Amino acid sequence: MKYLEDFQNPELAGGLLADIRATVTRPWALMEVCGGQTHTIIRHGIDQLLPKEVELIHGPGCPVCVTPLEVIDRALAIAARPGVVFCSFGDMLRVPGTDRDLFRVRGEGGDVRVVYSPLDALRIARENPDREVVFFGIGFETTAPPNAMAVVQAKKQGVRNFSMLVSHVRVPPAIEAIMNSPDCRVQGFLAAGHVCSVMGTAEYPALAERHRVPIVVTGFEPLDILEGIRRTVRQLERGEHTVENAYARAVRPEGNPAALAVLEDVFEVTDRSWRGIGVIPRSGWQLSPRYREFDAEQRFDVAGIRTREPEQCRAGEVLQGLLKPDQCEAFGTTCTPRTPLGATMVSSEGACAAYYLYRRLSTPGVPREASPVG
Amino acid sequence: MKYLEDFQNPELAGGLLADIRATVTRPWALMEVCGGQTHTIIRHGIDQLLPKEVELIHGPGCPVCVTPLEVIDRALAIAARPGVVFCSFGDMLRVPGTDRDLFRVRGEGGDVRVVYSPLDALRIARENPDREVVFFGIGFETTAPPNAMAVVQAKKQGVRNFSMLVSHVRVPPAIEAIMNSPDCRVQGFLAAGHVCSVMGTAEYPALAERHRVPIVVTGFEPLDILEGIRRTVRQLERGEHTVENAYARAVRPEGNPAALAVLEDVFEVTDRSWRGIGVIPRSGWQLSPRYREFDAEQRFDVAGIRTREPEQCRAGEVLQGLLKPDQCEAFGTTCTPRTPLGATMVSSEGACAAYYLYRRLSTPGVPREASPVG
Amino acid sequence: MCLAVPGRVMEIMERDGARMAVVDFGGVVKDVCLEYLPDLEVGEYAIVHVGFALQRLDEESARRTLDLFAELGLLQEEFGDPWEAAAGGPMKEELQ
Amino acid sequence: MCLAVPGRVMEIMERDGARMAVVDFGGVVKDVCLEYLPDLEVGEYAIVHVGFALQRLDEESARRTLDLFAELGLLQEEFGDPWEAAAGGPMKEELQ
Amino acid sequence: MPSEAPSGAPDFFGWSCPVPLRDHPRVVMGHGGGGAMSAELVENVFAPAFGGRVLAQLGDSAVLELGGARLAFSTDSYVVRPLFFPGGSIGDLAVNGTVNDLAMSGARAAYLSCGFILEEGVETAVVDRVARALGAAARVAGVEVATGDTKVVEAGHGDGIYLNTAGIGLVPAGVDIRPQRAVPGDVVIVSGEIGLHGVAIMSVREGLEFGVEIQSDCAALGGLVEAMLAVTPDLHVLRDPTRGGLAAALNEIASAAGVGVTVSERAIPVPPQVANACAILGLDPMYVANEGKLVAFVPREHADAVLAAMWAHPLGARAAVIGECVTAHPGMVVARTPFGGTRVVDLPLGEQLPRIC
Amino acid sequence: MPSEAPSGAPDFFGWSCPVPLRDHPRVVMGHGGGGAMSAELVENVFAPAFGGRVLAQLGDSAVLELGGARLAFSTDSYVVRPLFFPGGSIGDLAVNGTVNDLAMSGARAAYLSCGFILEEGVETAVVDRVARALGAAARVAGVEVATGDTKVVEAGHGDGIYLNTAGIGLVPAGVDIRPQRAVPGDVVIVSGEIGLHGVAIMSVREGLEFGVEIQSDCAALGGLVEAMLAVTPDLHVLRDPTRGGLAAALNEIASAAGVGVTVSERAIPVPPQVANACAILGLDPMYVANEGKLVAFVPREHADAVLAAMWAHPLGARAAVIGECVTAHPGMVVARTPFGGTRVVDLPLGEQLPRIC
Ligand code: SF4
Ligand code: SF4
Ligand SMILES: [Mg+2]
Ligand SMILES: [Mg+2]
Ligand SMILES: [Mg+2]
Ligand SMILES: [Mg+2]
Ligand SMILES: [Mg+2]
Ligand SMILES: [Mg+2]
Ligand SMILES: [Mg+2]
Ligand SMILES: [Mg+2]
Ligand SMILES: [Mg+2]
Ligand SMILES: [Mg+2]
Repeated sequence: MKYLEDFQNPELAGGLLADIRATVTRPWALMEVCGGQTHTIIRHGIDQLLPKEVELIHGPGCPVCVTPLEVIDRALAIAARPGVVFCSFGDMLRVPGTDRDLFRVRGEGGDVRVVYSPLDALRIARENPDREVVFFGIGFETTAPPNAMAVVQAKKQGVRNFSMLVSHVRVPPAIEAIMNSPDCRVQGFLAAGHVCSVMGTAEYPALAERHRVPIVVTGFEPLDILEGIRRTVRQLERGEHTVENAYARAVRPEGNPAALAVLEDVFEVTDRSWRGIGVIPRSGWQLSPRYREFDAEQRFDVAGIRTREPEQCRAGEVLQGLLKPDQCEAFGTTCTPRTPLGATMVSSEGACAAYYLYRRLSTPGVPREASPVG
Repeated sequence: MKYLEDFQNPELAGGLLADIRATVTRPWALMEVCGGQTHTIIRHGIDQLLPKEVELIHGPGCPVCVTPLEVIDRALAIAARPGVVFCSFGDMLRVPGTDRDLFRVRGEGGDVRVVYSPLDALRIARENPDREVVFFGIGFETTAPPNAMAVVQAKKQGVRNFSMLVSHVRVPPAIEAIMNSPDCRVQGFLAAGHVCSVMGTAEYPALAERHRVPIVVTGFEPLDILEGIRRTVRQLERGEHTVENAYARAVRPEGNPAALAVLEDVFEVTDRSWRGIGVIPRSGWQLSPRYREFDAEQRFDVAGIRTREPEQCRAGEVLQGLLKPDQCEAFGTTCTPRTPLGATMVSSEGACAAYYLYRRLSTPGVPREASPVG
Repeated sequence: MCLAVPGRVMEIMERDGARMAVVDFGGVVKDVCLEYLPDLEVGEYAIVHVGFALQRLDEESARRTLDLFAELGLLQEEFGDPWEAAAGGPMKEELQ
Repeated sequence: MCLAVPGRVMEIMERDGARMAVVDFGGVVKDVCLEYLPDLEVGEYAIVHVGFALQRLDEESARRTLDLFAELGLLQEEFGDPWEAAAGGPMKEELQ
Repeated sequence: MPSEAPSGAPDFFGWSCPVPLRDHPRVVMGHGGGGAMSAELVENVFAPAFGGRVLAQLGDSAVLELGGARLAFSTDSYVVRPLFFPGGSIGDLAVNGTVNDLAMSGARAAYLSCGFILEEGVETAVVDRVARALGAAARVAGVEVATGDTKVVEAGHGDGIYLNTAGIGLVPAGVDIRPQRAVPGDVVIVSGEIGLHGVAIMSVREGLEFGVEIQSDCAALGGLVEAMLAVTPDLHVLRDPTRGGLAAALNEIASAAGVGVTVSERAIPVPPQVANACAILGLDPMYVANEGKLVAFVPREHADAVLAAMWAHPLGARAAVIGECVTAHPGMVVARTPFGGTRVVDLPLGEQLPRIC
Repeated sequence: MPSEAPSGAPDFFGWSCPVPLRDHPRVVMGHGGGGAMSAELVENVFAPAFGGRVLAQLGDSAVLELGGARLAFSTDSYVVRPLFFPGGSIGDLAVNGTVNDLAMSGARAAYLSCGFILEEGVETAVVDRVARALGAAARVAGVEVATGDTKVVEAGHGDGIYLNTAGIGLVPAGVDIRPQRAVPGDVVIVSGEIGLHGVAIMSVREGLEFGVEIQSDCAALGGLVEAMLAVTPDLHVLRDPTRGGLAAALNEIASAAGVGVTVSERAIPVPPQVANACAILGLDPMYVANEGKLVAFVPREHADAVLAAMWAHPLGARAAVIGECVTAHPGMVVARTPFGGTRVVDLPLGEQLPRIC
């Protein structure tokens, strides 16, 4: 489609690559924050085209990967209740909780439905007044406004059987936390373009300044990624650390004011635990008191569920770029995409899952996951 | 099984038939009151064995046949409601209401279940506290005590989501009505043995005396029927009209006192309409005020449903022995077992259905209802 | 109407506050409610309808009735074979 | 994260009290909520995520970016073919 | 099937789409009961839609030519509940049902296909048990599962496991067994006691549970048929009286061949527990399903020898002559009762239900 | 399928019943997705239970000998929702799916069986429409519906209509087409644009509705395969990339033959609407189902002629070479991206779901 294919055109990649190659003089470690960007990089093999000096570290920008285990377990507990219709984006169905996933809950009789939009969950609630309909409200700042709107509409329409299990996270505190990590190797960031479409770029200059790190707002298509890399490398080579917008067609400095107003109304900032990383202060949103009645955690009294990550899993270090997945002992043995220990092995853009595929490619001895279907 | 096969033994029929043949001197019209007896007669071809002087008229003793159209329509209306589990004996599922039957309601999404016993319906109610479970309480005095017990237990156990759509009928008022019909040809009755097992025989002497008609309490196996006929013919030939008990192994004069006490408690006598016949005074039971809370008609407000029989259907005359089914214009044309107009064409022991089969046998030109299954 | 069959009580118990029995119908065993025949005992026969025992079956009376039928059979010879005289269906021959 | 794609507004309407649009994504048409871009007009492009238009797409800016990429392409000749220099996967030949 | 209704009589076969089932805008259970309503669906919907020359045979299986071989081909879906019952499981049924349909054309089943429709949430251990039962039954029947398929439907749809099998087998030379070949004079044989499968299933059906010391007769009849064919290849009709029971099987044959069928009720082997269960539930054993029995229409001159061969086979030990094929009352089945009366044994309408009266 | 896992590596194939699916005590949707989980079910449950020599071939259809003829035999159940979709219906699928599985053995389908599982309450007019679609598709495909069966399940079970078809066809002499025959050097051809069926179905799926001007590619491929066989009987592998899409088909072949497969993404024909629908939903067109496409592994020396023959057939007009069979990375499929990078195209795990990220 227009403005999508244009930025997937391999004919135009040559100039960008050439410019990067011409610019780079020494090794740089960049982090693409967003899982969508990771997906593009792997899907198109972008990393294989870059000069060896440019290393890409996959960031924690995938809600599937970072939704904390205890929130997953709460989701599973709610979804398993009779009388509940549990609605979720498709991504979350295979994410393992402590002992099962949403697929398994559905197999055991839970009414779990995949929706495309939070408004679909609201419609299901209107159509099933005798059921409690719970929407799994996960995601970054891009998904938060749509989810917030579902709650606003539920209130406006008086849909009392609708509620949301909220686990929204915010990108800037995560960048801050990564940079504060003593082992941090990241020297430049490709910021998540769609997050910035909503939030604008006001939060970044202070970050860039404080950590003396270039931050380039980057889109999601292959050429966008290359342009983000090109601009970051150029800053690094020049010793600069400013905020640049390489995704100007969709990002304005002020973001989307209408969305920001609704976020302000519906949510309030809270500390949030990131799966495999730990608690990051002020890194999440929860429903504000004005909308607390739609909070599924309260309605179903699951707030008490506390869990621990499997000790073997080192996804936190992986997500922070401190460890390569194949340096994890569980990798490829007890932890595979079929039996993931950490969320980074689940998501198609998770760093561990990506490495698993590649190691299999370079190491033919590793067994296939399965064999032909009859 | 013992005491069943014994009374199905064809070796013992010869003496009974010989005695009837030896006794009879002129034509007699007897009515077997109960549809179960009709079933035995047709199933075993008893009527074909009798001397031509003995004519059997099939009585109205089949609850499937006589449950009034408006009650069926109320059942259909209740069964079609969301949230209702409608439980019925299997017999009633194919009985046509004004425009459909319970099978059709089930096909359209109603939760209609066949139960073997009214206690099964009560169990379903206990197991589904969030559904309204309605039991279709039809039948004569034999079925009334079991159905009454379900209501008693529901009250005792506090099962508030259980109710009963009651259409119980009583045999003696029907016999009275038949005898009062100006065209009545019936000269003797085989009374319904199982009804008498419960009710005893106290109601019959007055009837026999008033109408100067022999009444012989008769069982349901082939030999029982023959014995009932034998005793009735003997009385008729002798000019007697007393009440005899030809089913002494299961009928005592006092009936079942425990059952009578519960019937007295749970039900009260009411006028009731018999399908195809019309209203017979004091011929039915409804829930007494003590159990009115379990009355499905009240709970679902369907008492207002009033209907009219198809005008073509002359089942009333058939049921009273005034008309042979094949004298009905609709017989075999617009009315067949597949597309019954009256209940007598539905029930396997209904007079019209029975005639339909036999006319087909004697008239090979009448088409089959269907052809082979792939 | 009123399909009811004789069965023999094998076992008596209490369930959901009601008196119940396991009843044998010639090799077929079903649970039956005894609320209407509370003094029915193991070994006795009763007439059962839609899961309820409704009347004790009097075995003595049953035997007397069957005896009567057998006696009547003796009369048969005096009046000839009623099978011959029967109206008869469309099938005349008896098979096998 | 945050799969969002550009689509063109074809039609605007009101549903359940919310401003909605029919949006064309290159031959694929879907209903989209406009509550966050209430002044979006028919013919304009927007970035859409989980059924919501989140930001107007600036066509002029898009064109400028693509022009820049094309310009950079001209530099390529000076520095040689980057395909040659790429790390390369296990497959070397290009098919067809 | 051409309509033969005399003018003036109601014309049940002259309906036309798009309102094929005059009286049934929606499918009801009876359409699957193996009786008149099932037949109407085939007659009015499937036969016209498929227009097949072979389907029009309407037998248990189709006999067709392929690559010079004469093959029998048949399919059935299995939706029985519960999945496991006294004497078998849906896995056994899925093998034996299809093997038997092939055997009813005189063919020995060679290969089966097997399609599982699984409901999300069914225990894999249950799937495994069913699969192993199916595999074991196939080995007993001497048939190979050659190809398969699995689909999963969302929880709340399906019913744990539905199974479909299709089977192919070779029809021996000189064998031509089909319902249309029944002729007056044929002797009607049933291979053993009837009603066992249906009663076994009912005994474990939810809400109807009763104890009964019988098991489903579920078995593969290929060997029995081979033993019968060894006597003479000229068997006229074989039919396994499954859904709709003996009554449906006899009616279908009478109707297909345009002959009358008379049976003696006394001659039909009904085990006492089946008779008693039927007495309690208000059912007629002739309408109750079997899964390891066949009914055969055999030329009178071969009847004794065929019967002897059946008696010599474990699955035919209680075989009995139950009636004959007559010219009277064409298309109808008439039973002579033990009392010497007669009754029409009608094609069942839909499914059999427990009655109270 | 023997396990070939090196010692020390996890052994996915050494599980034993009664806990065959280590991690799945219950069936989940993924077991029907045509990917790794479906394969595990076959591997760990069905294959051991049935123990068939033929089933072990694990192809689209089994090739077997019967009465001197070489037959292909295949089955599939169809549980698609909705029953009618742009470009077809469950009736069309039931014919074309099975006809195509036979065609993938080089066989021209001759006869189909057809089993309907109807849900009580489904409109008879709907059954009729499906039956007529099925009949019409059979006539187009030149296959005869030879035998059938109908079952009805209670309302609330089933899902309107489930269908099963099994098919048989003759395999021409000299033809031996199966996944195991892929060898390095083979050219990989796809017969046309991919993803049309899956996107057409998704466009009308409840809760996902979108408008798109494409239709399912549902079609019978028997004629196309005949045209290809006319060039050379020595086609190595044919596969219809249905559930799991091109990715599953290529992985299955790579795995069965122990060869590597490389494809060029640029060469794979993806219609723009399919690409765009996938972009919106976060799907990869290579994993989306097709119902009228095939992928062929053809010896290099015949590739041009086969491709020309495909172009001359209406169902192969947009056929394209998309890759080749290699000795590197055995058992794996690797795609070269338009940017010149590479990526592993993995066997899908279960069903594809719309993603947000
Ligand atoms: S390989 Fe598995 S266990 Fe190790 S870090 Fe990754 S997800 Fe965690
Ligand atoms: S034949 Fe039909 S219409 Fe006539 S009386 Fe009997 S049931 Fe009524
Ligand atoms: Mg059969
Ligand atoms: Mg069959
Ligand atoms: Mg069969
Ligand atoms: Mg398949
Ligand atoms: Mg179910
Ligand atoms: Mg295939
Ligand atoms: Mg197949
Ligand atoms: Mg297939
Ligand atoms: Mg069948
Ligand atoms: Mg359903």
